[in-house]
Amino acid sequence: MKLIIAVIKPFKLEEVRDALKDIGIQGLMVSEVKGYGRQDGHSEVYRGAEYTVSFVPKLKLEIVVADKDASKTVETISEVAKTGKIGDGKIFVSPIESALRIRTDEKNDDAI
Amino acid sequence: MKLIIAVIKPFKLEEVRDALKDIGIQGLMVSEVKGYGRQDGHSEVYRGAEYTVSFVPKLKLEIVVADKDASKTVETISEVAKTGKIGDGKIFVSPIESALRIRTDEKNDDAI
Amino acid sequence: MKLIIAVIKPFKLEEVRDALKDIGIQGLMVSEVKGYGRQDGHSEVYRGAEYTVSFVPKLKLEIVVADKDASKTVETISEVAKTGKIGDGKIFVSPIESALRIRTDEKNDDAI
Amino acid sequence: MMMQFNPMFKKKEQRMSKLLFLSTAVLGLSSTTLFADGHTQDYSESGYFIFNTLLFLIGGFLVMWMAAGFAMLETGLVRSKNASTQLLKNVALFSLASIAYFIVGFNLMYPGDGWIIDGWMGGFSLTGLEPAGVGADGVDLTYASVGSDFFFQLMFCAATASIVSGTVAERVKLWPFLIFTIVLTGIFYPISASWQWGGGWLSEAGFSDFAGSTVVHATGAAAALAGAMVIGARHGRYKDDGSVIPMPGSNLPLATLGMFILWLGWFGFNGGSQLAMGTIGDVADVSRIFANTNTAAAGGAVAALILTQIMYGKADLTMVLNGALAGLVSITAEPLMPSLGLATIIGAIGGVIIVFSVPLLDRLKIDDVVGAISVHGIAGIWGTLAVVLSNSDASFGTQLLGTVSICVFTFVVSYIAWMILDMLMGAKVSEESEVEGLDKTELGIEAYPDFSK
Amino acid sequence: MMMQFNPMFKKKEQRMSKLLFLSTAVLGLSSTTLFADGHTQDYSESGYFIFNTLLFLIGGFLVMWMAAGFAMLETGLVRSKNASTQLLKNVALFSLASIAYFIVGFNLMYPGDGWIIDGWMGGFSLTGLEPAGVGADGVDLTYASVGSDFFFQLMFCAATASIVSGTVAERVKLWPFLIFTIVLTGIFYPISASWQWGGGWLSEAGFSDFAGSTVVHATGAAAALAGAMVIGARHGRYKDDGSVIPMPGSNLPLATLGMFILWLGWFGFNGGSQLAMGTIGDVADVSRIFANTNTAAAGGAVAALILTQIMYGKADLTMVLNGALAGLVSITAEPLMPSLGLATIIGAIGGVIIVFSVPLLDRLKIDDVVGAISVHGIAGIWGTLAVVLSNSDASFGTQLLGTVSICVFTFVVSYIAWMILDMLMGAKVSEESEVEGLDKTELGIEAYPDFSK
Amino acid sequence: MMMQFNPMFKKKEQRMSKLLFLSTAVLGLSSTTLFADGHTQDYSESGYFIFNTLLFLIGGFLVMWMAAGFAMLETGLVRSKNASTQLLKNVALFSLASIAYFIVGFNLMYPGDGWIIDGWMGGFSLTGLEPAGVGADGVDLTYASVGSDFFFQLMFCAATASIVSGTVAERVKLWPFLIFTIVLTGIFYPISASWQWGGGWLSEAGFSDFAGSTVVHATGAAAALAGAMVIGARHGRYKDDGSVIPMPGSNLPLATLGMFILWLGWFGFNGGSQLAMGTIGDVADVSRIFANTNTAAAGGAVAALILTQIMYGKADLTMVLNGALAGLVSITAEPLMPSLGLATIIGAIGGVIIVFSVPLLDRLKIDDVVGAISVHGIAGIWGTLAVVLSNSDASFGTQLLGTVSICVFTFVVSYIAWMILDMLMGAKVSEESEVEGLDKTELGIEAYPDFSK
Ligand SMILES: Nc1ncnc2c1ncn2[C@@H]1O[C@H](COP(=O)(O)OP(=O)(O)O)[C@@H](O)[C@H]1O
Ligand SMILES: Nc1ncnc2c1ncn2[C@@H]1O[C@H](COP(=O)(O)OP(=O)(O)O)[C@@H](O)[C@H]1O
Ligand SMILES: Nc1ncnc2c1ncn2[C@@H]1O[C@H](COP(=O)(O)OP(=O)(O)O)[C@@H](O)[C@H]1O
Repeated sequence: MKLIIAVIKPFKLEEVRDALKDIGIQGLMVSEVKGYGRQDGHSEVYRGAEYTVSFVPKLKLEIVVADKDASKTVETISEVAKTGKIGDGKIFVSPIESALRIRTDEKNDDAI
Repeated sequence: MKLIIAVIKPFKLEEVRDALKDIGIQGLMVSEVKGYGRQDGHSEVYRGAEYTVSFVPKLKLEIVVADKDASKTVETISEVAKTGKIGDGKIFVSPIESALRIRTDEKNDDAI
Repeated sequence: MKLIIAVIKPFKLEEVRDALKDIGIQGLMVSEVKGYGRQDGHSEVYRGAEYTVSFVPKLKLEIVVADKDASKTVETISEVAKTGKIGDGKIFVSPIESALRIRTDEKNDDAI
Repeated sequence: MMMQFNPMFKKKEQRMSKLLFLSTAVLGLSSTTLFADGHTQDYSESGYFIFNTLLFLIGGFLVMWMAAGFAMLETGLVRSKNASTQLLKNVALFSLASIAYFIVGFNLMYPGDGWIIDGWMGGFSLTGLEPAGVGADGVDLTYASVGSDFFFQLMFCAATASIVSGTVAERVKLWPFLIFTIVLTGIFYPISASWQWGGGWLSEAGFSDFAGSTVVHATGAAAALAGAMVIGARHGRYKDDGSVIPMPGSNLPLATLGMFILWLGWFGFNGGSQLAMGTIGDVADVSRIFANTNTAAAGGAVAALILTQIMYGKADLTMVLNGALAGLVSITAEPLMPSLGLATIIGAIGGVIIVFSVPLLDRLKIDDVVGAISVHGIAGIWGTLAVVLSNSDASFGTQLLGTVSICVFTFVVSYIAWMILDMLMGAKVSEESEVEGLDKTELGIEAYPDFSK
Repeated sequence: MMMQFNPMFKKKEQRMSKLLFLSTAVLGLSSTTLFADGHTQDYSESGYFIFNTLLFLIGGFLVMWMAAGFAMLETGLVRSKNASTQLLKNVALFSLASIAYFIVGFNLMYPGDGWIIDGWMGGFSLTGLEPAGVGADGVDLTYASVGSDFFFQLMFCAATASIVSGTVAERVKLWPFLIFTIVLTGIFYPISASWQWGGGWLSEAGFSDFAGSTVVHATGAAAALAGAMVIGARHGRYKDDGSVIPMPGSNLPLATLGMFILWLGWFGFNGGSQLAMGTIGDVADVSRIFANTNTAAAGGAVAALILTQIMYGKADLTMVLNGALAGLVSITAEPLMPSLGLATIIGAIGGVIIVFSVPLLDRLKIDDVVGAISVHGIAGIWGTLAVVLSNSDASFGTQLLGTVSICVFTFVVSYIAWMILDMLMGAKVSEESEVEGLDKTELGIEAYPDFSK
Repeated sequence: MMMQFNPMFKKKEQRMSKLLFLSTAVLGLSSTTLFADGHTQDYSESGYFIFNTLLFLIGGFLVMWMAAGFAMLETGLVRSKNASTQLLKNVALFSLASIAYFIVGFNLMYPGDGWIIDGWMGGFSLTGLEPAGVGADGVDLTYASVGSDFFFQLMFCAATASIVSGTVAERVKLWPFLIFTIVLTGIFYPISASWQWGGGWLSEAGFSDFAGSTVVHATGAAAALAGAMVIGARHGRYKDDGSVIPMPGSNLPLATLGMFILWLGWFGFNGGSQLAMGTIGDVADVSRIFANTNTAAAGGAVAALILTQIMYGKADLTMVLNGALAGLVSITAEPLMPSLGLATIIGAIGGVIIVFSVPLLDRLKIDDVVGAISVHGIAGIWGTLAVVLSNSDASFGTQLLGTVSICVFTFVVSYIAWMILDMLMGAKVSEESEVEGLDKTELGIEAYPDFSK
């Protein structure tokens, strides 16, 4: 199994979710992160003092999928989350050694 | 070492924490996530418009443990977090290559 | 590539960020977590009832780097985030199999 | 270009018809001519009535504002997953109290000659106000307009219900709570209040409760206590090993705002209860009351501040909020007679009381989310007894009789009402609903949907 | 040690110069001597003026407080990413309204003899107040001080603009909105209001709108509707398949606080519109108005509560808030004449109306963020027509004429103004700006920067 | 079924004993008979006293409400990790000020004939009010009841302390701050205020400060400045490279609510400072003051809005809030004499001032969390000098003398007090405590525990 970590622009969430459902991905988790990359904050003035907002809010999706589903998941997210503008985000893939569904004790691919 | 990623129902946190302490797990981190899986949101009416709440709030635990402790950690969480109702969550295990305790520069198993 | 997971004290964020920029790390994400380890909460009185705050707020950094940059990244964080007091946090390293920049479809090391 | 004398036409038509009304009314009674006819208006007759009515209107809107204070205090002290529900309860209880008091409460509380059981229970009738444009012959010149009086008294009734909602928060079901509110504000409170303020047996007995330490506050607390006992504690609040699990309020700025609103409203609560300000003595008394009310609140806050600092090593904000309110409740039975110094001390003792009472109730496993039983009940009884410190007309025995009889009555009827509601519809939400939060299960609407929780 | 008679020196110099003023003023007119010269002051002449002025001052500050109510209500009902902008709009609109009403609005609305087009359009001039220390010969003894009247009327004008900001929230650009506010409060509102309250053609026609269900509320709603139509809905609000995507308010405690503030302020709004309290009849009428205003709000809240519970299975807090406000708007055209029972029913019908009107507007793809068009517009028209239920001087035809003519006028001129603003500077922010939130793109400041969103 | 004349029994016993009081009091002094004996009450004697007292009561509760305004403003402008502490400080400072002013402040400030050093320092004694049920022979008929005056003046004293808490937020230790509050409100403020309002040397010199631009606001700012200098800036606020690190306020809706509360309260602050409303001239003056106060706030807000938009490209909400408050402070020294136009301009200049003053203080590394030194100090001095624009009795030299002498005095004694506190107990929390947040280290209670931060 693979853990797919995708960082996306927050307003793309609903679209990505719908697209993943369409290709049969049946679970994921989302959390709020702040990040930087090429898109590197912006400067604001607050009460006369200039400052840089160093981090841009993003959403991080974490999705565990069976090995066979990994590439199509990555592709789907990539397509839907793309705006072509800086800050679209990244997708990383890392290995998962085991999975367990707490409710039923199903294991690995069955647990996803 | 292993990274154990457990998604659980929020109200189970204290119980899981206590159980892990009991089996000697000495550190972890928790973050708030929203997710879906089999448990797939529910519909509400807001000001006369029906809509679906797509994500369910969960807690994600991340615990790095020595290889030998991995399975008992998974088992303990699984036991304590189980309610038998949909949405109990999942536990994933992935490999960790190295660990470092910032304060003391201890490494790997000593750092956990 | 490696995923570096660093748990640090919240007020160290800006310093760590600056140090990482200095060594050429061009992207990362931060999220808020609560955790415990050696530093194990503290007890408070609320309306006459004593209780234990079980979790300490921390920040989690997640940074994907090329294999060659992994160790210097770990070292840099470790140096800058160290206060020598309990609760300084930990750094874990895990493998990443692939990376993709959504905007450009660049892959792996180019995507970081 | 500058306009000096702007002839005002606003709402001319109403103005005109009013003048006609007045001419008739006034001409029949007074030898002075109306301003419209010769620029004079005699106040020797109407002034007292006007001033008193104005006092009720100002006092009334200040006490109405306390509804917002209770709403904010309580919502700030519940966990965010129950915040929307707490808001809804507060809006709904105030609205239902307004209607119940108009339909039955007011006349039940002030029966005049219409007692069903003399001195014990008044009669049932809708509230009627004076007709629009009433004249001197249509009003009681020694008092104030019925409309203003009703408005003012209504707010006291609603406050009683607000007290309950804080105690039983985070677990009571919406509709049983609202039905209890209707019964409390339409029946229970008016009956016990009639004993004193309606001229009933307690007032005959010489009981003294200026603005309602017992009649309003301890009454609300007794109803709340009954509710807390019937419904039980929040899930997970008391562990088997006897330890108490704190469930910290989610929004302390809101709770503090609520406290300040209540503090402000209390000037209307106590000051308006002078019932008159049309003479030098009355208006000076109202001033005394304002000053004493303020200093008692200050005393309560400072006492709780110092005490929690000493006892726990850290000052406890929520206790300080409760302390200020306890100071206010304590002075409410007699805000007029004490000197500033005595008022400060009476309030401070109120503040001390709650610092001990709040954990005591917890030890008894009576789960009072916002501390209302301590603040309004224990401090309310203290305040009622403390009347004897400054008011030589009051006797300890009668004060005790009054507060005990009203508290017991309210507790018993409330207990029965809660029991019936619990049997009929279940008064408490399910454990799962508690864990998920009432906002999700009862209302389906989060209070702060944009913030993660 | 205790000080009984504290000779007060505070601001002695002002006090002294004032006494001189007064002596001159009073001595010229009255045979009673001033207190400083012999301890009496004759109120047969000045009392009416003083009481009325006091009513305006109290009423005025209560209505001013409604500006905070609108700000909190609206900020609580927008998403947190637009909250700072909503706050800024509310502070700015109130400030700009204050200035615009002083520079043109007030005299345009109350032209006295200075109409440009008789009964239809007043003249343009700065507002001037009576000089400091004015005497009896410098004021209209049958009314109240110009300063107090201006202060009171200004608040109504500002309320009109507040209504608009709620509807067009989360997407209108800051400056076009503020420019619209200036035009609305300086020109549009004063003109249509002059038709009725300035003694213009509508008041001649016999239209009756006591405190402004139409003159203020429906006017604001008409301007808001025009804005909503020109600017369009929020991005993503209406899906192509006809479904409506809710965008829940981010802070319901704040919204509820706003509602309570408005409820409180409404006593000033309606009560102050009696325009007098210096006689028994007037002050008793103000009391009736307070009582009726309160019960109508209660009726509206309870109606929305019960209806949403029945229709959706769960009570809807935001609808209950809207319901209470709709009750208030509904009673505003005639808060004096109805009995408490009728007032409750009028308010309740207002509450029922908005439960149907809010989703109806959504079906028409008119995106009204806080429900202002329903609350102030539909319920405002209802309230205006409901005058005939209790006021025998009012005819249905004239009421209809009045509300239609004012709404149509305001809608048309507002629509034109919004169109011009849209052409000149674009009234709506970009889609990206909407998605990121106006706080980031328009202001560069987050409302809750410490909380993750 | 409808009840027309409801004989009221509420609190009958108090009512009755009061009537006895009154009969004695009134009969001894006046030839008119009491209403109870023949339905008339003579107001030629008591009316002035009643109206003035009422002004103080209304003004007083409005200014009391400002305590909530300061609490909300400051809590909204600190980071959430310090919010509970800021709340506690505000509740505690108001409470302590209430007690300190009663024990020493009031009589120290208004010594009457009891100066220790004539015109410079009054005496020490507890405040005593008139006895309950006082009659005409027990009061100063040309003024108002002592209770109402004390109540009103107390609120000004508390406001002074509130100003300080905003500046030194997020780093001052709780107890040193509270001890400073006691000294400031019990001693420092009463002394300097006595110079002017107590009839001391400044008032003799012809200084004019109607409601306290200097006596209250600049005084608070001077004490705050001293505190900021002794305690130093927040950790990390000023970088070595000269750059300023913003620490954005955590809850701007709360801050905006605070601003609105202050705006509302200011009508009491300035309007009540007329000290009388029992004559046509007085009540018309109060009206002028209300109108001018409102328009000055509007001017300040609009000026800051336009200026920040131009200077930074984006309007700055927190500056607009400060701007409105600066407008209010600026008009406070003379809210009566200016025309509406001049008042708007005076307020607008106040708004302009703070836009420059806030970053200037930062350049001087004076860390003022909420901008209080600029708003209350710089704008306060501006307002004091601006008196000469409309009040021909005031001279620039005397105005300068007054504001400089009070500011210097307050600054010096405050600096000494802060130094002593710092030496004795350390005035500033540790760096670690700052980083973790005072809520955790000083109080052990989070303001928003449910939201992640
Ligand atoms: N090396 C990295 N490790 C972890 N997260 C990263 C890394 N680089 C970028 N990110 C995340 O991806 C987001 C988008 O990356 P960015 O470089 O700004 O955009 P783009 O991919 O369009 O060049 C960042 O805000 C950050 O949250
Ligand atoms: N494939 C997945 N990858 C990541 N997280 C998942 C995945 N499937 C489920 N989850 C997380 O686990 C939670 C519970 O899963 P769900 O399927 O609803 O319950 P159950 O395990 O009882 O069937 C989800 O809300 C989601 O946060
Ligand atoms: N085994 C672990 N797995 C995951 N996170 C951990 C683990 N141990 C510690 N942490 C995280 O690191 C933080 C600091 O660890 P702690 O042991 O308290 O400090 P120190 O490293 O100074 O001994 C904890 O609060 C927790 O968030």
